[in-house]
Amino acid sequence: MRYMPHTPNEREEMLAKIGIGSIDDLFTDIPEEARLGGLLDLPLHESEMVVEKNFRKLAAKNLSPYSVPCFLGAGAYQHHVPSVADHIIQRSEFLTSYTPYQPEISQGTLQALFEFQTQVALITGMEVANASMYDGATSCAEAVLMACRVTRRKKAVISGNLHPHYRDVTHTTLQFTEFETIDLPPAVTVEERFDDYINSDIACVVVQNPDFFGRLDDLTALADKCHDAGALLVVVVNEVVSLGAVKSPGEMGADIVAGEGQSIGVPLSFGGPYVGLLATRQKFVRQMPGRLCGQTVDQNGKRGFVLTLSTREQHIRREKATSNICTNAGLCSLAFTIHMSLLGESGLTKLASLNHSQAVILAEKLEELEGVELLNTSFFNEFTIRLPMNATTAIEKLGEKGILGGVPVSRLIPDDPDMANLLLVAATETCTTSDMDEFVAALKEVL
Amino acid sequence: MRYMPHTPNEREEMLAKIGIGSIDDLFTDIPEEARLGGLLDLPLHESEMVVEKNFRKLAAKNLSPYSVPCFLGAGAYQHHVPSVADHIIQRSEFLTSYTPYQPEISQGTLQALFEFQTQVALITGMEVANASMYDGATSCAEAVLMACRVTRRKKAVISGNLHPHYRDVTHTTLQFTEFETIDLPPAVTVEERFDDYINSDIACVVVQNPDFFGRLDDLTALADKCHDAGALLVVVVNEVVSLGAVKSPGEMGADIVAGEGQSIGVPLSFGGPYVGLLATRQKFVRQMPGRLCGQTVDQNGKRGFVLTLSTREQHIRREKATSNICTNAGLCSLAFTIHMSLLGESGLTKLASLNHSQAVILAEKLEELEGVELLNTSFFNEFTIRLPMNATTAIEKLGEKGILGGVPVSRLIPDDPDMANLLLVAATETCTTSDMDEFVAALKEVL
Amino acid sequence: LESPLIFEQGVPGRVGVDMADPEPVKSRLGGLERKGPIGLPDLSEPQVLRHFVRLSRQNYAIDAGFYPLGSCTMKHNPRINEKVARLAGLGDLHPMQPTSTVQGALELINSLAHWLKTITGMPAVAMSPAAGAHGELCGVMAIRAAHEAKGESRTRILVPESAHGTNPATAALCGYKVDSVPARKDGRMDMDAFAEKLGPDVAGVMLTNPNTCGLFETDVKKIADMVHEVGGYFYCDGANLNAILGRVRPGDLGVDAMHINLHKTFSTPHGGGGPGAGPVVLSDALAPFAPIPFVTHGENGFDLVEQKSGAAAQSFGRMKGYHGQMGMFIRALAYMQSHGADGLRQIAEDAVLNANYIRVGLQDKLNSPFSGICMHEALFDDSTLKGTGVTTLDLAKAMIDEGYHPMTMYFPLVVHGAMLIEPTESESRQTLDQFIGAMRHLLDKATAGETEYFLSAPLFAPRRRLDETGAARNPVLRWVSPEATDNEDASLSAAS
Amino acid sequence: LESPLIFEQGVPGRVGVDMADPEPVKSRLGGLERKGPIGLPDLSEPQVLRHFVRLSRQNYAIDAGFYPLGSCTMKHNPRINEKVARLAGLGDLHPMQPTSTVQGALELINSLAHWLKTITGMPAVAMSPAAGAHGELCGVMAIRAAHEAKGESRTRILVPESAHGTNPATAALCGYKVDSVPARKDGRMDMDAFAEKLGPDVAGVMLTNPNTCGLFETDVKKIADMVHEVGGYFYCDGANLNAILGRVRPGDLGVDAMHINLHKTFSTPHGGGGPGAGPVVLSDALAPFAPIPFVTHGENGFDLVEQKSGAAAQSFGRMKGYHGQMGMFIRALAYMQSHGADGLRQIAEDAVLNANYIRVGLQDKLNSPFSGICMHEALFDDSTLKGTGVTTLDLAKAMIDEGYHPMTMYFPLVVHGAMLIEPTESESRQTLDQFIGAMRHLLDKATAGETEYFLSAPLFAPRRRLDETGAARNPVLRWVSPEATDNEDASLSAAS
Repeated sequence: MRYMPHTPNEREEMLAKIGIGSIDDLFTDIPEEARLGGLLDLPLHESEMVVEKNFRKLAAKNLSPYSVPCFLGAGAYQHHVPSVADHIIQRSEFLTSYTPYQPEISQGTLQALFEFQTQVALITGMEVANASMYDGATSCAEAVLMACRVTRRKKAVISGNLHPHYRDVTHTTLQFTEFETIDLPPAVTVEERFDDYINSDIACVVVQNPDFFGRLDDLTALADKCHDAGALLVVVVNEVVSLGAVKSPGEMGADIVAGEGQSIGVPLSFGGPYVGLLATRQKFVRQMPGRLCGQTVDQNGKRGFVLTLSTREQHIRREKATSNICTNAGLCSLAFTIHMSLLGESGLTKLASLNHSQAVILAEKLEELEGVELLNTSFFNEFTIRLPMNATTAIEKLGEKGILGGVPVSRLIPDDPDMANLLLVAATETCTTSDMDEFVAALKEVL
Repeated sequence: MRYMPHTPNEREEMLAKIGIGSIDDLFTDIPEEARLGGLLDLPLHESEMVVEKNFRKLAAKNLSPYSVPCFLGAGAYQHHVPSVADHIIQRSEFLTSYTPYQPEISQGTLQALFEFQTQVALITGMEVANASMYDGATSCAEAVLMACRVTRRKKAVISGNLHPHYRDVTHTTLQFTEFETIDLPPAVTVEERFDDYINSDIACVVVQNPDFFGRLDDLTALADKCHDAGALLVVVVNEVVSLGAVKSPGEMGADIVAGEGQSIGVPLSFGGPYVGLLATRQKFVRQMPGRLCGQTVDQNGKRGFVLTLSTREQHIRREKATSNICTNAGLCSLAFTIHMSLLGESGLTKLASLNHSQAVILAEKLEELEGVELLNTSFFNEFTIRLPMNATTAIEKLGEKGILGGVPVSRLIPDDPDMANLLLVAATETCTTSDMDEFVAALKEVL
Repeated sequence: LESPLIFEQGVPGRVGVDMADPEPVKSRLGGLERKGPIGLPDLSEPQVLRHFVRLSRQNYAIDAGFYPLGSCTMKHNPRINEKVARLAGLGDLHPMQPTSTVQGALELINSLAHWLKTITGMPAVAMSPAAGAHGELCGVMAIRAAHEAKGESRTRILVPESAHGTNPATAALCGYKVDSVPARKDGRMDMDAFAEKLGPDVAGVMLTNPNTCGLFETDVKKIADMVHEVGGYFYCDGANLNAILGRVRPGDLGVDAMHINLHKTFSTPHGGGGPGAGPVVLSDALAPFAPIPFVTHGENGFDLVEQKSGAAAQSFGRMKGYHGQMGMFIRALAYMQSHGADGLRQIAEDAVLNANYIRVGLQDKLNSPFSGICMHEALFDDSTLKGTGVTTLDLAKAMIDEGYHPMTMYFPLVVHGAMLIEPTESESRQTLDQFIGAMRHLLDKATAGETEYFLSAPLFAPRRRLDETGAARNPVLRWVSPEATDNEDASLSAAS
Repeated sequence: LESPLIFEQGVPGRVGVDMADPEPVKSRLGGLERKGPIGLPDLSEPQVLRHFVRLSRQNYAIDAGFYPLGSCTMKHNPRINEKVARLAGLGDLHPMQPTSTVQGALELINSLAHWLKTITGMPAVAMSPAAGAHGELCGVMAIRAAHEAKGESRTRILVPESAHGTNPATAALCGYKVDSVPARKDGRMDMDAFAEKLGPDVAGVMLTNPNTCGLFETDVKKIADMVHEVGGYFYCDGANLNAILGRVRPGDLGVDAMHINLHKTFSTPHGGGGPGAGPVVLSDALAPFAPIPFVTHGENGFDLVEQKSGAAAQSFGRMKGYHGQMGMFIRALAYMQSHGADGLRQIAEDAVLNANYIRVGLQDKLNSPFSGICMHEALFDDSTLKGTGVTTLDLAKAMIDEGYHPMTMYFPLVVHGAMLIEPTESESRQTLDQFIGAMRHLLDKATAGETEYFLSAPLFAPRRRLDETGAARNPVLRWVSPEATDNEDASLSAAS
């Protein structure tokens, strides 16, 4: 077998050196009645050629969104990932290296993490960021836990327009702790009113911007209210490209930003792995979960980087741990860093502007369709429309025409009749004018 | 533009430092009437995303042989290239490095070339090999030139069963030199007789094994005859996998082996780039064209490698050059070396055995078809069949059924009515039983 | 060839990505336009490429050398896995496509689930956890959900003192108090102490097996029976599954939940720290409480259960966005198919063989705190170094100069100056011999009194030893523009 | 982290590629079965991967640093080109597929041909040459074929003394005698000498323009007119096309044939020495003699002319197997599309700007043998080093320790101790500034008498200076098993 270096002969020689007679002698600690005699009931090893064929067959059973007009969003966005990003993350030294616990031989990973932290802090308008979380939803949950620790309070107010997965993951994470949530209902066309819920018991308010339905809001007043009550404002961003065009959460007074970084550098990959962002103010850094990379010097005084403040982490203070997060999204955060470095200031702002203009053009086209209602007063690259029919049905019919026409809201918010006809539609730089025209024409036929 | 680092501002500053006023001042040496005023009549620069889409569109207009049953050969063979080979040749340090003229910082390329030379020498049964040629056909032509230099004779006898491209390239290369060829006609079903042509005027005899029609021959007697007449035997091998199962040219007495290495590590790529192999006896090494890598030591006595014997090369002795070859097939020879290293002795022999058994199984199935005649008495993984109809017509019809059913001999040897119905059929490890069955069933329908 | 920070290389106006100019439209940003600059540097593509290539060359990696790293299973990462993960139609699927357009993807997840269940002999698997620790959380949450469904509220979880650090943290997040069980002299859990601590308030036991001393817990079935007897569940930390693949199925040992590190046992690349994936196999008792989403198979093909209702009515909830770490699933399944039932068993055999080969190769130079055959990793203590002035850490740093990644140090905590070495099955005997030779050479040096050599190591690394204390005392966690003048920013860059 | 030869690492019985067992069949090898072993080493996949990763790290590369390498245009190699070259349906096509199944491939070749013709202002292009030298051969063969078609047999080709080394070699292969034309003091060809040498026996002139001194041949149109007047053809070596892209079209200068190095001007990766591609643009006079095959476009789409008949009746023949370096075509076309008409012109402008920036940055430390503006490369001589005991070679080796690839040395031959520096357009001003600084530092060191420093350079490379003389005197060109005992093999390994 190609991955295993030993020949039968070598195994014999090694057993002899160890001083035992057979491989079985290595496994005598396993209770005899549990030892497997034969092989597992699974196929035998396959050649690389056959494995590749197997996966090509599976791939052929899916519809690649890059091969058809695609307007899917709802927290995961189709963007062009520069080839340099994917090339670099496949370099052996990044792909197959271990967590940088030995900084002398891990400066590549560490410096990239330091650059990641800085980029995330800059785009979110925060002071510091950690070295990534699993994804946006887990990052949101960790932000709430963190806010509870910071404020020593136990309740979090959750916007009804937070991505439902983020809300659900927060619920799951908190369910066996002393912390709890107050959940507002979705507010698609009306403004959300938090005032009644903000008081001195509240650890934080969690809002998303642009929200799940695509709407943008100025959160400055909300931030002030939170701060007046001694609570934190947690802002969730799951389309980070928006930060190239939109006021940053930091500018609006956010205390913690929990984000999904997939849009920058990370392929859609059916939902994972993605890269969770978590940024906050310097003063909260010791309550922040996850890894942190810090700058220092070596014995010769040369600048270098190390993992730091790890006393916060699980592997030191165990049951007082701030989180159980261990492995994070290293390679995805590297891809993010590379893509963001390629974009830079001028690229990110242009990309954001391009995404917005694409969405505006599409919205204008859709608004013209009879029976289609645009529900957003503001949006970045995604918005919600109301169809004169069930959105899931419409999407299925569009799918038959080879168009991925958006995400029915009811897939994420089921059992709410008001949501049945709502459709989330996103447009990014990957959409062409003809994609949009095809979509609009097909939707017209379907309605 | 993404590849260009200068901003307009920087350009101004640089011009100022140079002491000129404008970019145009850099180009004043160009005759004024020839200077282009405007832009070339070509599209403007495109984003990476658009470029990728353009090529996907082009790709979609082709039929990938890996997506259908494919039995094409005729000097280029479909094999599985291990992912490790492609991964390594994409590593920056191999992909974007220069020719190893500075050995201190090129040991990676040089050691790999030394390993390549050794592998080629071993599989061909020769003593030394060079660091690659453009492809098998040019390698064949260079072998003939080399034989003329070695023997100081001017005539080469060319087998009629040499791949026609190899013969044509040899003709082209020799046409303006003092050397000439004696060309034998194709001999599909009869044995080729060289005796009448071998005499003291002859520099070499060029034969291919397996030959263009797939047949294998023991060349030992021919080698003896050549040597008796003071001529060299040049053996062409364009399916190197065969060397894992078949007696090597060296064992049969060859003096020069010219080969095509594509089968090992190099993708089909519509015919290029490939990797030409050239191996010979130690005593002829100073007449061998192309680059050579040799072992030496550095100032500290450490083993290292350098390009060597370059006095043979064009860039030193100019008009007395042995060849004008300069750039060779570096990256393809690296891919060859990696794939061959993965295979090793046990892998290459098994791969050869597998190819042969696949071909035998297919031949047996085809032989059973009415009107189909197998013309080979021996073969490795490719053979010639005679159809009861025009082979080109048959292939077109098979193509419509999504089967790449072989190469009509008439595509390479036109204008010969005897060849019109002949079809070259190859089977490698990539063919499955169901591929073969589909092919045979479809051919039955077509006939 | 070093590279300064990317922020130190920008010139405004460059760009590394071309794109079309946006068409002029009326802004719908609702007045929320960003006003000031972000502060990102502008670079061209070649600059960015060279920067990260240079950075990469500061890293050690499996592809470049041996990681004798205990408890982390750093083994060969096949490239075919990377290739298939990038196939059009696999790597580029959107998670919210209609399920009718992703039947191949759901089939793939289902197929991987089948392999995982078969390998472990367990009836169910939760696919969505994103990493080992996340998987632990999943397992312990399922335990808690199961107890709550029975109306029970238990408070304690038993954990051996040699446990992975994540175990207690996980228990804490689920509201359990951790009760630590001491080890016996032979490195296994003390059964008497365990029995003593068991009781009706015990929610379960978290056991790593093979344990972090590299030993198989011989009493594992008894442990399972005992915890079941008091109504608790048996969580098995699967970090060391590599050692027993195809040799024993956790399901046959009475395990109720076990996470599987796809990035350890099934070799999805470590990537300098993730991403990972930590599916959790579950017993029949815990299966109903598995997190959403999961894949089902019916007449109309594959489907996804994404809400806590119907088949998922008892689910303890959702652990992450979408459907799990698909990119890791692809790689792990490719790895499994490449090995097959025969190869998986061979993995365990060779991994254990290699560990014992190292154990025997070093046993006259280093003390093994526990005698006899080990599983996939060999554990040593620092008694050889006693009095030399050389610590385990110093020895580890000297290994860097020999061309190796250091072994795992000071873990498990139960052993003084622990050194834990897991060679894995993908290293050749030649590599092991060279490594053993290098270690013996270093140990001889240490005992010969060449202390200075160790204190100054590493010499041949991109950096000498780094000031970690200083980094923690005065944390500089981001770059700040030297032009930044306001106080807040200045404080951030205090130490730069 | 070095790696011994792959042959020194094998253990018989390992394998790095899995495959199905062959079905037992009756051999049809005609009794030609191989009997003895081949002698290849057996390794596992991880061993092979690590071996080549380690080897790679002994290499310098553009991705890692700057190549100030004259005459070779080592610039940024975009990764998108690598990606599209590997697309299914492009990278995996068989050359002998029916043309109806490769219409996209033929369209691609046709499209690249259109770009090349437009860029050069020439009416035709031969796509198949595999490299620059191969392209030269193509061009000169076309010239000879054209003369022969007119029944003329000419014997001489004029070549300036600063020509690339391949020029004379190429002429010789076409049966021409090379007649060298001296250079003027300003680095251009001496027009008087040229006029004198012209005559009815001159087949043509081979000129590099911009020439190898980095200068544009200002009299180029006159040269073309003069050679045409005597019935000869004008071959232009296109190695330096990078400098004039979009600024001047060779067709407007009277060129009859010019090869284009796709691996220089259009950035297909150098790959440690190939593969390249050297398409040749041709004037109307030479076009009928172009080599086969070529792509045509008609009512039924694209087709291939593969034989010397019909449209190719006058073709001088076939230069390589199949249809040219498709893999390189894909990359070059992607590169061209990425730049467009605007970007191509910018390439030339920035390349020349960068060269002059270096020229000016070093002009007070190094002597430029020819004054004034240069094109894409700056040429210096070694007069600064006179009397220091430091040679151009020593200086070059010291550059390695500064993190740079050495410049091109001792070429062109017309300048004593020549140093030729071509920065290309893809290097940033910062890189140029750093490079200029490093060079000034070294030159100061040299003139200050620190000779020893240079003689011992490089110190920080994987190897110190290597014994090239010894390598040539006693060539060891392959590994030989130490067990090999017969004399012949022993002689091969004499120096090992």
